[in-house]
Amino acid sequence: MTNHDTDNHDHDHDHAHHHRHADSERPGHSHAPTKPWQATRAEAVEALLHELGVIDSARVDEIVQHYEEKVGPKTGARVVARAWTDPAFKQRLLADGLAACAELGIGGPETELLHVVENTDNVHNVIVCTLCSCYPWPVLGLPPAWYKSSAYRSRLVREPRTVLAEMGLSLAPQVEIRVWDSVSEIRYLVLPQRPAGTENMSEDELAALVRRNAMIGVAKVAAPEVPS
Amino acid sequence: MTNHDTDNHDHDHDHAHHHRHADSERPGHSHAPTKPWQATRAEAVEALLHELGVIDSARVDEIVQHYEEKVGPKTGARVVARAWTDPAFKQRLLADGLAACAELGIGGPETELLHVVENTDNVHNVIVCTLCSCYPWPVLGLPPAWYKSSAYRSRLVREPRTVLAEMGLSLAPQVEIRVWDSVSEIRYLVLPQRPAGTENMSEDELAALVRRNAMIGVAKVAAPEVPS
Amino acid sequence: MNGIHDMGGLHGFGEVPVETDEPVFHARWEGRIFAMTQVLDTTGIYNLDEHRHEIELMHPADYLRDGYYGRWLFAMERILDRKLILRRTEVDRRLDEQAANIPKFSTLTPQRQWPLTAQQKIRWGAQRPEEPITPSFAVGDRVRVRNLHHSGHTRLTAYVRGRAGVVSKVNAESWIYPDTRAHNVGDNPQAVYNVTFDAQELWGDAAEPGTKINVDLSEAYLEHDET
Amino acid sequence: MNGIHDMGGLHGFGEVPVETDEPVFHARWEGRIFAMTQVLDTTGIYNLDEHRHEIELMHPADYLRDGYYGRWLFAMERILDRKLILRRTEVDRRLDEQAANIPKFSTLTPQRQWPLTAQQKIRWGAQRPEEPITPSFAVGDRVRVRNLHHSGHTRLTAYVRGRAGVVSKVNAESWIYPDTRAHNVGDNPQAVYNVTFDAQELWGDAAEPGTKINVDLSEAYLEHDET
Repeated sequence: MTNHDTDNHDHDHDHAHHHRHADSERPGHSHAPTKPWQATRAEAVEALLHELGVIDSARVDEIVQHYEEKVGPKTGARVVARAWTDPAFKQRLLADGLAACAELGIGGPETELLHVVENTDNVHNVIVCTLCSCYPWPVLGLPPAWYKSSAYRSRLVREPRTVLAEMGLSLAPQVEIRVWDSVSEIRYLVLPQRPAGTENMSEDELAALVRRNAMIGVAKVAAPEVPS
Repeated sequence: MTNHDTDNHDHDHDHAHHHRHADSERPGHSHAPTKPWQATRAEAVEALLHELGVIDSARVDEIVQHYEEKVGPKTGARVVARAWTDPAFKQRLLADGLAACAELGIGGPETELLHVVENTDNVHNVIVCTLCSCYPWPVLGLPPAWYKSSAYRSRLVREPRTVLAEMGLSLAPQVEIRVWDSVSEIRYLVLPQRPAGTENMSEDELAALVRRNAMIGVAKVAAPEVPS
Repeated sequence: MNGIHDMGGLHGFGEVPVETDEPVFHARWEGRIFAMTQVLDTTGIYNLDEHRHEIELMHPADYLRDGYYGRWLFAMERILDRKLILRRTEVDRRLDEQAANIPKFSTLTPQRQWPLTAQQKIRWGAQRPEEPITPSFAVGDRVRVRNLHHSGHTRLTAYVRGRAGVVSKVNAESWIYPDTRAHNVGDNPQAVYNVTFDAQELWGDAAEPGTKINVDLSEAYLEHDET
Repeated sequence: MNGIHDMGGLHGFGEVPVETDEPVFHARWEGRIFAMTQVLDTTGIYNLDEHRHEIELMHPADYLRDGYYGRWLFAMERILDRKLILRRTEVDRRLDEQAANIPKFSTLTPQRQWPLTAQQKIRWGAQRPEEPITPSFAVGDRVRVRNLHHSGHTRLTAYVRGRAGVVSKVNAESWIYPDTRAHNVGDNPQAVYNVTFDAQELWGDAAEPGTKINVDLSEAYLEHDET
């Protein structure tokens, strides 16, 4: 049963199977590492579209680079750290997430409206998209594989407390869990709680504490380690 | 998209795929006909179970032969022809299908209770099992592949009129369709309408007219061809 | 459980694939798996609902790919392994030895749960006439299907959950409750009803006119309709 | 459509697979497909909902097997073929020629729907602020989700159909209606609401205590709750 559930990337054509063993009985079946068929077809499609002038491969390069290098959870961490340190900004952020992000020069495709949902002592928020894998790209970059997995998409809305515990976040029973299934064009960002012991940290130091999973809602922001 | 939908038998391990073409780019991938992995494993399991005394392969032979040669739609056709020609039997059949079948020496595993549902000018019945593929084995033999297909299981309860029309049975709008989803241990047999022009036929002649699909409810019994 | 096997109402599977002159089995192994399962059904190793649930526990991608008898093979191997009758490792070793053309196969180790004692044997059929029950609903009663979503085996199809229908037949026989028997936690004998649903109740505006859907449902799946 | 993509509430997929030190793309082709899709999104060839629906139209077995960017590749090829921009036969021929080490590839035939005229271009985003609408529901209204089962694209997840909740936010912006835009039969701008459901309402006894599920739903998916 292996890695079906990853359900995200680079599956072999006749990928992992509970009867995989039986392959060894199949004459003429090689296990030599080969280029995945998706790579072969993707290259052909790109070459043809470029030749036709439908796309420009240089532009494709730029976009890949943008998402690999320029945008990612660090962007969201800046937003969170600002909200922690600037109450007026936080108010604007909760009122209109996209406008507040624009103040920091943050914005881009796939996010026409951004709702920022705030964690408190009594309420924990967590984001999912059961239908595809909608995610606030301009703020968090592209989603991790687990966010796109069938397991996360199917389970979070039915048993969020169990899923969060499995992922390492055990919440007290009195904490209400609010799951946001972002199936329309509204995107969500969780504003995590600022951990204790960070009173004297700068905005940049705070931003360095904020990880992707806390902004999706499957983790808390860990308190900084106390130097011993 | 080829033959996914058959969803029933003898699938190749990395079976038909919309990107099948890309296989030709895979070095070392042979298309020589090979024994399916299921056959290899099934043989090993049988051999081991026989060695352990859990099963007796001779008994397995007998059961295969029974379902290949002894039981099938002809059994159900006898029941239908008897009901058409013997009103008292028909009454008993509709009241208690299993007891009436037992009168004809018909019975066996996987059918603990049999409801016979009668087609009329105004009502057409059709059988499905959306959860697995329950079917009255002792009366009709083993189900055809299409009965076990994902397409039939998923669609019949939602759009029976469309499915029946696709399968060649267009029903007038005023005919009520009753779908029986046999998800419990009760099995169903459709008693089709006796076709016109069969008034002088014997029970055996009538039985020869009755085909499996009419007893599932995806066809009517065709009137005998008039000799020209 | 909510699984891919619960297909009623799904789109996306295309036309019903009808084959002409279809054989009973499409390959020898299909007949062997079918018949072996029939024999195993009589041994007391497992019950019908356990077998069905084992199939449901397949990964959805495997379920859709392996075909009808491929699923039976999967369930057979898993049950025999789990019940310590024939271990998966033993099957794998045999296949390895065959592939290597070993002249004599390894001896099977003697420790296994076989043969079963009379006490260990699990009863098969679903009717329990020796435990008479009184049904709570009568023909004509309007019932609503409970919105059950437990993770175990069930015969409560998703497409009728929460929906209202009318009891059209009371099978007053005492039937086992699949949701518990599949996990060997009790037969819980109870009535099974046939409930008739208007297509409109199930499918809304997408319903075909003049169609009714009849589903056999255990008493525990139903409640009196209060609306 | 009722499809495997509509996964909310399904069992059977196991634990959430968490990877450490995960790259943005796991293979070069994933990045190319992602970025090519971003470019194509701006060409006016198709809209967002068409793209999503094309993925939903994959056979469920392929959907589960091909992975996230494999689905995007599938959708890209199908849309380009259907819209006469790049035919599947052209891609196949190129692959054949590559496999055969042909020194010079065949010339692409000139007949195709490219470039698009301004009139042919399809608009992308979902907000239509220039078409102001008045929402029918207000915060606090109790609404019931309609039991819709049409065969086309929808963002109405199956697990909330027929269920009652409370409007927690009114996104009074004028948003396109995905169910019609996906088929290019109209934007039908309307309000989108965030509706809060008690877990118990969705999952019955299987619900986890103290959990609420919030779902964004178009006005056409909702009606006033009459119970």
